[in-house]
Amino acid sequence: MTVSDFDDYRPPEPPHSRKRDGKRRRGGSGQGRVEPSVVPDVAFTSYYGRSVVKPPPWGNPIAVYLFLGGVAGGSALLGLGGQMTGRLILRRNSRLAALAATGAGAAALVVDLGRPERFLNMLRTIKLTSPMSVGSWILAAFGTGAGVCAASEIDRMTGSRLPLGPLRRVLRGLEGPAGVEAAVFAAPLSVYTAVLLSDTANPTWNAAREDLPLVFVGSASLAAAGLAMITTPVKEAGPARTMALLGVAGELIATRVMERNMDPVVAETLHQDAPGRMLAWSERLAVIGGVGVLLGGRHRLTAALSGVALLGASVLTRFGILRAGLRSTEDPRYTIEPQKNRLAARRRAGIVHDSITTSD
Amino acid sequence: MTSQKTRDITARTSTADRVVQSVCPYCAVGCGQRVFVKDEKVVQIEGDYDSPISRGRLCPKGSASEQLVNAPSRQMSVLYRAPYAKDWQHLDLETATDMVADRFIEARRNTWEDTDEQGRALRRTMGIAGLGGATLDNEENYLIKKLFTAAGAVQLENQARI
Amino acid sequence: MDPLTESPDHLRHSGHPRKGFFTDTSICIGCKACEVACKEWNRNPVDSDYQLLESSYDNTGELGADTWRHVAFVEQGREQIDRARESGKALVSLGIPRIGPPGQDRAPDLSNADTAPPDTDEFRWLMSSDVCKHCTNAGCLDVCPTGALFRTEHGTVVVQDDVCNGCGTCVAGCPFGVIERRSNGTAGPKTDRDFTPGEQAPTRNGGVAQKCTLCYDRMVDDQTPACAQACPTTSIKYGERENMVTAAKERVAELHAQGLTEARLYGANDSDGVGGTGSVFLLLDEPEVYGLPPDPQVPTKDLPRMYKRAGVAAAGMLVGAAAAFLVGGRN
Amino acid sequence: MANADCIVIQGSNMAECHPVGYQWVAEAKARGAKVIHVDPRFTRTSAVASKHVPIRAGSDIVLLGALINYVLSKDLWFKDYVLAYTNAATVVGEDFRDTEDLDGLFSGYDPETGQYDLSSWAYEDKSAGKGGDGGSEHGSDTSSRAAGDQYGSGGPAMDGEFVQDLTLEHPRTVFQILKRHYSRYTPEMVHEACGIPVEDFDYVARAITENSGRERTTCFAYAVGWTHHTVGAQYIRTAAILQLLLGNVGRPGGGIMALRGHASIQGSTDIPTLFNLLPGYLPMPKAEMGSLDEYLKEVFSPDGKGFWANADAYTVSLLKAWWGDAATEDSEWAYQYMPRINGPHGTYQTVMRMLDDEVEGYFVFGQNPAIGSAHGKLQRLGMSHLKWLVVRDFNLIETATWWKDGPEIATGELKTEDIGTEVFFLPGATHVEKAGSFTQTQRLLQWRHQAVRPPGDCQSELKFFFELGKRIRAKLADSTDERDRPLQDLTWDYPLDEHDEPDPEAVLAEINGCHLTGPEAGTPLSSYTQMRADGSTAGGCWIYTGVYADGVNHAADRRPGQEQGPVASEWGWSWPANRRILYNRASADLEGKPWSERKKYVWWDEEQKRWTGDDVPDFPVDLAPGTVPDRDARGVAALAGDDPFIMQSDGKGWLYVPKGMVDGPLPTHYEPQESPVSNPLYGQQQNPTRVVFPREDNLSAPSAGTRGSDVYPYVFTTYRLTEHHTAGGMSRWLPYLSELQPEMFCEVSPELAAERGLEPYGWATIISPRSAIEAKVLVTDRVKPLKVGGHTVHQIGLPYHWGVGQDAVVSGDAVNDLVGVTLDPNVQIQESKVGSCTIVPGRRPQGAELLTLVSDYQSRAGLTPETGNQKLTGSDPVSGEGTKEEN
Repeated sequence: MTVSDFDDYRPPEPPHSRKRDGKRRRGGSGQGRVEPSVVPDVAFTSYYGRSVVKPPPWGNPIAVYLFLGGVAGGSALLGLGGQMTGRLILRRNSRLAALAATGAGAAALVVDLGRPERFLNMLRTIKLTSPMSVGSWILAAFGTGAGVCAASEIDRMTGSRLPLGPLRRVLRGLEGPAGVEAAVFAAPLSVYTAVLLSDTANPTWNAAREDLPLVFVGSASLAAAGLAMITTPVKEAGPARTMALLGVAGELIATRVMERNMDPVVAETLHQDAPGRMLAWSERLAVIGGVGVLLGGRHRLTAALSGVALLGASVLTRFGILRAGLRSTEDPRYTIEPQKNRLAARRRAGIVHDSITTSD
Repeated sequence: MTSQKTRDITARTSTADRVVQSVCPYCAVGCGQRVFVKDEKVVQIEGDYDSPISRGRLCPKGSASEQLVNAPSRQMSVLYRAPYAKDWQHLDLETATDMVADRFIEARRNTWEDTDEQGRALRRTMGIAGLGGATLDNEENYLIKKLFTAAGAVQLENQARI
Repeated sequence: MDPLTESPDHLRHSGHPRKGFFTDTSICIGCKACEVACKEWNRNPVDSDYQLLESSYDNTGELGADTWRHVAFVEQGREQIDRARESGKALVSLGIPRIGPPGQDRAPDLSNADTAPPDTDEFRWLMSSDVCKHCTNAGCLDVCPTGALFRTEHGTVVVQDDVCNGCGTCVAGCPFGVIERRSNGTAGPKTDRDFTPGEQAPTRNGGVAQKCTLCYDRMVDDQTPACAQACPTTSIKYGERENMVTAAKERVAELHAQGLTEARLYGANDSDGVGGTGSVFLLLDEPEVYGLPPDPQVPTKDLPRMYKRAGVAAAGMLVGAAAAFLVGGRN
Repeated sequence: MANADCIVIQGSNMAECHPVGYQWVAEAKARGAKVIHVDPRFTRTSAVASKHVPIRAGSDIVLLGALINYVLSKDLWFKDYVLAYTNAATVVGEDFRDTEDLDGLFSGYDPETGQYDLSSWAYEDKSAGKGGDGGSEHGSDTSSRAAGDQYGSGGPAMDGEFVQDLTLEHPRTVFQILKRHYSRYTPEMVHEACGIPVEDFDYVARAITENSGRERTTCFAYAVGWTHHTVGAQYIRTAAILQLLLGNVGRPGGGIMALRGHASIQGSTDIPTLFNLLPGYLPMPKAEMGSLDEYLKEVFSPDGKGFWANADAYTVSLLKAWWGDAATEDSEWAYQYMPRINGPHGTYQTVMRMLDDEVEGYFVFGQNPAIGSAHGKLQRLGMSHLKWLVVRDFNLIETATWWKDGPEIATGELKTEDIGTEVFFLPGATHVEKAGSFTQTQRLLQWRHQAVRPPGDCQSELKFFFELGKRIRAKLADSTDERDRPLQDLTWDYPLDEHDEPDPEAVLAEINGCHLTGPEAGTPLSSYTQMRADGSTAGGCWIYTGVYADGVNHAADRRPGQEQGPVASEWGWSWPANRRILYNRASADLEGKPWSERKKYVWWDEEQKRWTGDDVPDFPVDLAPGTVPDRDARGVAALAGDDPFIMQSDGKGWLYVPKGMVDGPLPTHYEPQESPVSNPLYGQQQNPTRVVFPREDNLSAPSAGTRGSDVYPYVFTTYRLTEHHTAGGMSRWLPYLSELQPEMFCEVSPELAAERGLEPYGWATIISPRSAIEAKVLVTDRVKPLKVGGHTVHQIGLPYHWGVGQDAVVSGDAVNDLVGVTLDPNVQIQESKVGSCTIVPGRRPQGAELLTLVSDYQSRAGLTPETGNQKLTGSDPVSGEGTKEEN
């Protein structure tokens, strides 16, 4: 912009807030970022390149929550498996992992609220139309079971030194049913976040609505399994290894299916910039983890390293999906083009009664 | 499921202590305004439906009238800059008014013109000038014109010529 | 209509007719009185770093937490005017549905209408005041987990500031990009005193989702929303939604009769993706020109299907876990 | 306006500047009226008009003159109306020479003084058989230059009886003179001078003529786009001629509507804070008016027709109101207490006097001259020469802070520690913190009630000036100096309320006036017709008499509009006598019948023998149509039943102005002070009587064809935005308004941007002969390069709301720094709507380098104080002289 010698006399312009940068953008994205010409380009039909839909105010804590929710759900399933098959270390570690992940995840969720002190309002009502409401109840229900299980494990680990008194017997008695209860809510906990993302006007997430649940359960499974492979000796980690492999396979396949089912324009957002790189690395790590499990799953160190890779893959999946969605709102093209296309397609098919634009 | 606060919601135009009819201070269309006062504060200014001039409507400036009255940067105390001073100082209103009166009288004495070069009566001072009035009330302009004329200060002007 | 989401007959009726806006952009003079009147009434903070936004005379950019009325400015030349005419004509020839008795529902045939009315210049400057649509099927309301967003007795959609915990789901749920969470970081001294000369008014409701309430507080006292009351040219009209739709239809027919085929309605169709909007617009070009989505859909429309897919996935996970123990248990 | 069938908005950006007033235009348009916007830029008004016609700034008279020519040559004028109600048939004296004869000058021009002797413009007098005089003594008198409104709202006195030719064939009838005067104002000339294509001209011409006549009316609306020129008053005159010819004056949906920018700018001319006027458009006494008799003789002619003939009663009542018992018949009603003027003492002259250290003190109330007056730098430098300055405002406006953060501090021209000016900032009360009346643009007084008390030290002007007067009077109470008598004897005892605030209603009552003697002593006057010249009445402003009739504040009348008819006469009070349309007698024909059913407004009721209708008739209510006054009658009694223009001394609408305008009896196109175009009509480039200030600090750009004109090749025009208010004192401090238009910008066409390498939304520096400012660049098709006289004229649009300072929410360079001071000779208004400049990309230099940049361009153009300031530029400047000798 400096075109005059005198520009140097001026103090630098104050930095703009992120939001204003968003507002400030102009030019057509139909042709990509065009260099400003003398006449502002208005050929692309958007309003100065501004977004049509807004990104939700969801930062990294939400991605962390997506990840931890999956870890918690998968871990609870491993815990129940351990409980039922007598793998006590797996049970203990998974139960602890489930609670820790739930707790940390809930904390991440609360941190990201605009008014964290009102987090309990999440349970003010039950609304089936709101995946966030449904999810909050799932989380609460899951957390209860996972909490009981973990408390019992901690008590055992400390040699029954927790000052529980007569409650210890209750705890022990509830432990088994609680493990089942948690496991009942485990899969919903892992999957509801996919609905939460998809049940929005967000171009990427909404376009991914058919298959995002599958991606998320895959990611949850491989993450929880990966964690178990780190924490649990190979002897007891057999089911975790299998689950990891199923998870990897599930996620890789689901991701591809998801992309194929998405609007091709919107699908671009899964490959662009940082989110695109994250998702690409997520896939690589998942493959590396899977191969690691297959080839060296019985080797403690390899298993642990594979576990780390899988956890990394899951983290990157969650961050990647979240950020791809946030990014997709920045460019109005991802909102406008698919909508125009589907409107035109419906009209071609003779469906003309449902347009928001009418001639009379 | 609504909260108590939601159920109790009401417009502050309804709970105002009084509503005063006024006229927009910006341009010369003369749109009617209603000024809502609560606890001796102006809590809302909006268009007056009854006005045949404006029928309740206001432009952005008129709509911002409340902010004009309650402007965050509004100055509410007298400021005085002494000759050659680098900054303002505070002064009480009484003193300031008195100082202005003294200066008015002195300038009038210093620059009095009784007659022109042909001996015709002028009876005036060209040492005092005034500018303003287009945003003032008729009654205010009247007093200003009256005082200036009686004092012989003829250089009084306003936005009508700008 | 999906039972999960709202539909007109699910609106809570309490003797109040549904209220709405009709924004006729053909008579908007772009004065922004609506923006200011809205901010004054709702005590919304300034939404600006006081620099030009590089968008003609628009310096607020878009609707958001702090700007609940936003006036768009679009400068167009001959080519775009022609395109708008053509797309408007195409819309008519589609036989887009009209509500009302069948048979008389065909608009006058405009396919041969003069597309260049005599007075029109080679250039035009569109201005349009945007606002929350108060959808029949409102995405924000559907996805709100706390019940902070509710459907009022007037059929409008309003946030309860004291209930919302700022989870932000509604922001993602709105297909029009209207609702937004207000940031806490407004500069200026923090104070509770409002309406005091020389003092910065306090910023309320930080961290809470904010949008147009259609002046719910005024409406309960039978007063017109601030923007509609201020609007100098009655470009913004307020009233019973049914009357608004009727007025909109009459106006668009009038403009069509004058040869202005570019005129079209937005949100007047109860069969659209959001079940019709409470705020109806008359536009002079395609919606995206004004920053409006061309085919918005309430996300919850697909929610049953999403739950079903989630169920499949959850079942898959359970099966996978079971298999892991069955298969993995052996090795 | 809502009743108009066609509305021409020219010289005003009505939808932007008066959005709420625009609702009536919108309504008219919705009813099918055509709305035409003539403006250099495509604005928000153009966006909602039926048609936008781009025009070169400063060429409006060519367009309007061509429309007059169109109407006359195509015989489209409203014959019955014109013959009955205008001076078309009056014959002008044989000494008159038109601009057609003298290449742009009228007869009587004196190149020495740069002024006209008006005597040759007079009508032919019946008795004298030749050019009637009555004008000569005005014409030769220098202080009559002060202003046209010197003569009150109705024009100057006219004596005698004049020759008329109702066939209009006499070559010296006003009608024939008009025809000839505008004969070269053709569509082609419009194209050449204004850059308006012939088709567009045709469109406008057809629209206004097809929408005028018995059944239909056309309305014109203007604002400062017309007045801010060196021929500003004549812009309005041209429109008035056109409207009279079309029969659009005094009728519903007709007229010329002035759109004024300030809440009470009408009020501040009615009750003027203006140097040359007293309340009610009575002129300020001049040095040569040594006695009241001499004064009154100048103000009105006792032999003239109409209501101005009673000016003696108005004057004496004013003097009684001000000096009470001291105003006696023996003391000439205290006339000698009045100061005298002997030349123009307008605000720009005052600034020049400040620079010469002749002014000690300056009160500025509710205005921001450091930003809002032309040539901001002169304003600020002028203030630095004052001994003391009192600024009364809501916020610390630039006029209050220039001594520490003004642009001259930055350039080093001023140093804070060297400025000896004492500055008092006194906070003012807002409109809701005081009661009082505003007079809006259609002369309607509306009372504002007080809502709350002013906070802190804030005071109303009423309180402050009352208090100031009280103190001054107290300090002078014991003075024996004769010069202090006017202050000592001044009536200055207004009742106070519990907070010691003077009661504004008491002031309104004084303005309204009351009976002083007789049975009704003390009761308010109900009409100015009750005023007497014998000291039995007092009244501060005769045109406002009636606002307090029966002791009721009618300005506060508030019967809801929805309960009233369209005229809504019970909302507020409009002067004179609560009339809403002036001269509305003209809405009926000679017999008093409405011109048409569709446009009926005021008519003669044969049964009741009185005028009646929707409005208060602006005519003696029982003066029947067809009444012929006595030959010897004077004043109101001299009005005939067909003299609707009751304030004019002959009761007619003036197509030709024999007296009253100092720059010509007919409007003539002159180029602006600075123009890249040679006057295509005459050898005379600019208005030969314009007021120039040839000074080193007020240089002008050379006009087209002279040396250096290519240094400042572009035209800039200034304007306002909806979101701001004039110099920003009431908008740039409000966050809600500031965010809507945060930064100073300029509007340029894509073509100019390409030519100068301007980046959209980048910075540009605009350089005029006075200063250089920077602005963000809005490149837009809303500004079109115009083809004028074969070459392209680029115009640059500059909104003038911003200023350099530190206290406002938003600040920026002030456009008025670019503007020079050159004035219209009639009304002393500056030419700020158009000037010459150049534009370069990038920001302007800071500090002293700014001065270097400006002077670089000045020397490149070879500017001297004389540049552009020669009054005569015609081919044969002596011809004016020659005509004079013929007289």
